[in-house]
Amino acid sequence: MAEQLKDFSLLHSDEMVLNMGPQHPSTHGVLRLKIHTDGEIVSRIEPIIGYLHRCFEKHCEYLTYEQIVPFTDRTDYLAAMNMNDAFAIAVEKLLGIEIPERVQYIRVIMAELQRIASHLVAVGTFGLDVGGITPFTWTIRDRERILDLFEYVCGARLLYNYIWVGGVSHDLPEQFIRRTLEFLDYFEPQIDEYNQILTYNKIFIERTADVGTLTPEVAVNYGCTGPVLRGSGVKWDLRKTEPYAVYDKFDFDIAVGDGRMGTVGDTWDRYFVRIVEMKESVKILRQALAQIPGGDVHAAVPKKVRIKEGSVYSRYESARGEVGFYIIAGGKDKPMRVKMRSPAFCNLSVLSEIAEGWMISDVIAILGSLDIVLGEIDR
Amino acid sequence: MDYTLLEKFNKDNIIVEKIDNLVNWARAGSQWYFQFGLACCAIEMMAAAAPRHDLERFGAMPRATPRQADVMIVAGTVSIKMAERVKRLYEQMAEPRYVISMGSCANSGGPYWQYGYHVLKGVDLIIPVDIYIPGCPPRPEALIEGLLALQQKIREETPFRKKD
Amino acid sequence: MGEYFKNIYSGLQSFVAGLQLSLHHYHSRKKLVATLQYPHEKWPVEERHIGFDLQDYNVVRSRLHVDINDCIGCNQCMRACPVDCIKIESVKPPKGSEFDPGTTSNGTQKRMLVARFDIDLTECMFCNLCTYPCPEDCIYMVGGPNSAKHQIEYEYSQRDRKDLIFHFANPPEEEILAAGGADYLAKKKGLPVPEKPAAGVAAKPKSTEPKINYTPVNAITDRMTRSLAKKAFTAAVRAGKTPSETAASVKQALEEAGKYTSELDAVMESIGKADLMTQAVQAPETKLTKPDQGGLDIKLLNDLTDRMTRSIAKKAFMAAVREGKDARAVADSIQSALQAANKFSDEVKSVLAKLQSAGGASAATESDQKPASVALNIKVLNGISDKMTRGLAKKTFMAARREGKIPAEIVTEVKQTLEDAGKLTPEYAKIIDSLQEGT
Amino acid sequence: MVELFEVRCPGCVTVTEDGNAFNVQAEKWLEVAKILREDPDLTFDSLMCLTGYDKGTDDVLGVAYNFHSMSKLHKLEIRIEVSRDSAEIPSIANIWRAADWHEREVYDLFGITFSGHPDLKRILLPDDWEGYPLRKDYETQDYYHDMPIPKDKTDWE
Amino acid sequence: MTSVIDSMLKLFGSPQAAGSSAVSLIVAVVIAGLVVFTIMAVMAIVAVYFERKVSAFMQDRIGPMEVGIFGFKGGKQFWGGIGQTLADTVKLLVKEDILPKEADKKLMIMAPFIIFIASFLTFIGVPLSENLVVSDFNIGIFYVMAAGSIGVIGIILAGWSSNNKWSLYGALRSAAQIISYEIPIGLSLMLVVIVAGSLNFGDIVAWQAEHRWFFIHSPFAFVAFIIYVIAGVAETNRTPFDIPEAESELVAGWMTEYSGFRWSIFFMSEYANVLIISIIASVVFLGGWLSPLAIFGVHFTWLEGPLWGLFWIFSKAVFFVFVMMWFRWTFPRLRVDQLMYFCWKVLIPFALANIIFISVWELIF
Repeated sequence: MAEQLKDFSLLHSDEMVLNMGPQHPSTHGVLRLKIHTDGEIVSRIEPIIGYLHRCFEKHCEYLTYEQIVPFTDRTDYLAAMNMNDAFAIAVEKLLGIEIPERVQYIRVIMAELQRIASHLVAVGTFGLDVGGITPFTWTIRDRERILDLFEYVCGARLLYNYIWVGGVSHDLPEQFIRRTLEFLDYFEPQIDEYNQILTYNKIFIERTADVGTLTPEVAVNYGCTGPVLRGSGVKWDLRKTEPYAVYDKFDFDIAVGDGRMGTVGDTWDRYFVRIVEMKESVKILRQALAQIPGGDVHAAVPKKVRIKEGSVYSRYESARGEVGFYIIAGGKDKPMRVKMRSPAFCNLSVLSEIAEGWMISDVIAILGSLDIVLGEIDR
Repeated sequence: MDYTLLEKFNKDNIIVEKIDNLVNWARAGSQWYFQFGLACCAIEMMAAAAPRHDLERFGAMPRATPRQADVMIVAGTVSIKMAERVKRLYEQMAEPRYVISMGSCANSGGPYWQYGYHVLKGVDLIIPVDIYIPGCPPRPEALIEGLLALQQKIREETPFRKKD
Repeated sequence: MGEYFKNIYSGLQSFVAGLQLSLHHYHSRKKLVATLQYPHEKWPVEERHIGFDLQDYNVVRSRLHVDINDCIGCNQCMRACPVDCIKIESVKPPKGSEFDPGTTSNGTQKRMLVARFDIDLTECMFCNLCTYPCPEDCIYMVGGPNSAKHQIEYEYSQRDRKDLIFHFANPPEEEILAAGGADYLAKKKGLPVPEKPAAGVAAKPKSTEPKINYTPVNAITDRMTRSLAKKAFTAAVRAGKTPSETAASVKQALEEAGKYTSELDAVMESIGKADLMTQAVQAPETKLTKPDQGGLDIKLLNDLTDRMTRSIAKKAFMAAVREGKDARAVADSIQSALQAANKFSDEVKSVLAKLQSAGGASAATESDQKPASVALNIKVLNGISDKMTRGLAKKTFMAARREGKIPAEIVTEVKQTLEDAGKLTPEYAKIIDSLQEGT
Repeated sequence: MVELFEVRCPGCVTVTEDGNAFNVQAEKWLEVAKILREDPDLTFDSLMCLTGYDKGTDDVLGVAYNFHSMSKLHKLEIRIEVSRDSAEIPSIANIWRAADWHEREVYDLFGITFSGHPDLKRILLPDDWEGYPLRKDYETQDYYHDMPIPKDKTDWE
Repeated sequence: MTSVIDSMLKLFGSPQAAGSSAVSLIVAVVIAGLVVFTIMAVMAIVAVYFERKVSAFMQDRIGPMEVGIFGFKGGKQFWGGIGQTLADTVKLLVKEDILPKEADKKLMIMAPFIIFIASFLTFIGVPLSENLVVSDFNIGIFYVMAAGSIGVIGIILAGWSSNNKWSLYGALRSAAQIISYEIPIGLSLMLVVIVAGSLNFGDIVAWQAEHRWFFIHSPFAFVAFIIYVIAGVAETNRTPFDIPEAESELVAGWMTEYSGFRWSIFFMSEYANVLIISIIASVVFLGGWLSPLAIFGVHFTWLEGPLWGLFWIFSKAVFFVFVMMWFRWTFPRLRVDQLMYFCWKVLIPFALANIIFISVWELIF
């Protein structure tokens, strides 16, 4: 018995491959993480995607421009209004048509409401990943009120097909502005409630500060955009640096991670950037609702969108980052190729870089802070 | 169509029920649904579990493991790569298991039926489905109505009588 | 050390703040609970003021509804639908017939009878694109501003997927016949068109007349020239010209349009030689890849109720047909495929029997060059207890039978594979031998 | 911009006909990429988007790169066209890490192999999928792991 | 403090008669066992319903409403759905109970019963009222601590035998957690023993009757009380220490492979542990069956009887259970190494220092 224990090579402890499968409560949808761990420490992560590949780009080859709009909703189903807006702006740039002022204002209002709704889900599910179940229910409760507003305007709760090429499908109902202001007054104190229960909670700070720090160079190199990039201290927001629609008329500032609770660019910063961005969106909404002009909404909606040829790449700041549409016109009313550059696709590719060396529960926290949506990654 | 059990108990409040009704009532009353969010319908399923449309009122508690779940709500598009996983997870569920196909994508491939080369045209090609909920995505109320329809279907079952 | 205690103090402070907040939610629940108890309180509920009043919604996304007597059958919604889930078939009454399809609610005179208006709500993506182009506003989503006609309707989940296909137009058969849709009705019922001239209806179904043979003209590649050539070709044939005259008139028409190129000469003589009319239409063969299969038709598999069995059966059917096997071999391969997926039920057996009898008629005539491949009974192999060996044996058995080997060869081959897999026990060998006698 | 390239590497960059992009031959691409990255007054440090396209007419597959410089705030689009059957482009994954996954996706959907890529395998589709879906001449396979792909609409057509 | 079993033995005839004593002993033990089992079952059912309602109200929604007798009654009435947990248990009883093929069948079957036996044994030592304790040990606290720690074996068994990576992770994590948090519990209970001078629950409560309740006896006793509560929460795997069955990470920890009746046994013994921890806390620190008015020297005779003792113990225990649920729905989850750091670097040093200070305090006063 004694000599058997002498050579400890018997007790070889090699790495264990843990399969956080496509069905897992905290992978925000159908993402599979192949994790090589020894004990709790993670040595290598390989995200495997493609479980929700719905052939969006193949559909774009067969459908006309108006018919693609509802399909863009279904890519990023948590920020569907932003996707509609991004696609509409890209096609309008290709068509070269002028959009009436009122439509631009309506699109900014819808985009900012959608950004708040998307950040609410991001904050809620991040709380769920870290263990706090109550903030999740509170954020979804407040998000229901935004969904009521969207339903009031275009009938649908989640996937709207509201922003068309050249305009919007319906004008704002007359009670809309009053109800949105009502919502904004209700919503601002709620953000402080989230801060009280989650953001400044010691255990939450303990779990997220200094975890998975993303340096600005790596972020830019991997093409990360949106709250993930701003969390690392890079002051880059398309609404400010490359203003489209009427964003240059409003004054708001870009929320940037400043390493308040730990180093710059850690999980807490990426989370806190979203909280501050919600406050900024409320500021934009108040200004937009005050200055909205009158006018006909269907003025610039073309009867039939026909584009001879040409190609365009247009960028848009959605809730998760920079959504780009590269469209090559196909001669008649159908595009030849539509490529959607998805922000979550690049943000996820950073996971294998920043999550190595941490423990499994941290991988979950880091993944939650990246706020990915699988519909947009797999397209 | 009276959904809740309230009316049933009010009429004859002496609880003398055959063993079938008791088991059916228990199974209908506590449908622990298997968190199987795939795409946009998963967000509406989350909204259904959230404060405004509270699924917990019907005793539906989300369970993360297939072993402890009774109802598998397939919410979203089942892609071909995901289909084998769906089938394996279904087989891992404990026996009196039900499947609700939520949304057009799970019903029959939905908007992706024509050119979706990577989309499975309807989840009933791989697992037997009990209730189809139309909608893209269906409202949370539609999901609750689907759960109630499943409750009705469970009540009609006869688990203990021989299948003659 | 100070930092250690400060750390603990700030931690305690944040805990107390969190606890106090959730206690506040617990106590003032009467005010803060935001639940709409669905089966009892429907959306939106004025009293709890969670939603808004139904009337002032712009539009509502729920179930599609069609007021069929307003529909003029213009197919605008079918074209607008990105998912093609609307299928409309309308019957155009012939010129002089006195059939009056009626007028719509806002007064436009309808010119055709909409015989079929199906919306497949399992494919619909509820994007509302079909309601905008409709001239009569007869297709809309139920509820919302038009709630006067219909309350909001999102509670229609079904147990069977077929009930989710809404058939909005089902006119009685007499009305379709009155509108001159005899051949449409026949096609829908899947009967061969010519045999059933509907009793009592004078109109002669036009479809049996000899039709103009366009094949030579279709050889022209460029679309523009082809349509021009076709127009000239039909005009010439209608005028009863001989083939060479039609060729000349087509050539002349193309030259005027400046489309005539040298490579069209080949087309011109082909028109000259070919006969202009196709003979009367023969009995429509089934649209199967291999016409020589006779009555063997995939449609017979449709009455398998369970979707999964049907899809497996069809897969095996197509595979067997692609190898050009006769009806019985096809039925056998379907049966073994279903058994492997243990989906084989007596209902399937009856369908397969029908399939064999339909195919049997042609199979008998076909010379049976393969030695009568005795229908070896695969069930005998079920006697093998161990699952692995049974699967292996069955696989080799099917493969061998598919190549049409004679029973003796099949038996040896099965035994051979079990041997080299080291699974052949004397007891299994006996079962496999019994395969031969026990056929 | 064009004259700067003439100085650095003659004869490898031509302006496309619609004027807003550059055509580069596949062989010279690595060289041009290094210039784009290191050149002080270019510094294209972020790759915005990498798109594969198939014009469908002549048998040519193309890849369009969109670059952007965070510091200089100017943008650039580069297109590379390769023949359909021998589609081979040098990979820039080790210059811009963002290209890593995008190139895998273009390989997955178009079949353009990127030589020098760290691990080039399918990213979206399952590994044993035949064919490259976004090519114009792609027709869907009937069965994948005996699951029917085209919709069997026989019972309610 | 006479125990139930001794009183029953006297009931069934004198203990000297050799023949009858064996039979009556068995009968007495069986009856006591059944009584304890029903208490645990009823407690589990009520606790699950209570927990779902409390969690719902803290999350601005209403818990189970539709199942059971008092259903929907208009807008503001929230306490419906009584039969919900009954429906859950009946459903779990008739659910298929899967044992995976590669799993180690025998161990997997044994694991739930070991955990159940652990909480069952501790119930025997725990007093419910003045003279209502199943069997009165003069080493009360020591026995309860020992019996409580058997549960760890069951957890590791369950995690290992279900042959699933997740459950292995969950089992090892929870084993580390429970074992390391038993030390602070032991130390804080030892403070009480030092001061009260005896291990028997009855004597401790008697001591508290003369002096003040233990948790306000001295500042260090209050610190011991806080340490006990925190360690108690960790002992029963509840948030913020619920790492083993962390839904978001380990799917369901060591219970992943269990379904149906076996899983309900885990569920029941978890809630039984919660009850045990809160009853011990109320007995040892909050003066068990003494009525709170005693602190202010007000003695109502009609408030002193054994039945009232039962009422006071249970109200204090329910308060502790509510506090544990309150923690669960407010705090996020700690990481495993933070959990260990908190136990070894914070709780245990405090507890040791406490022992020294309290003994000094006893010398002075």
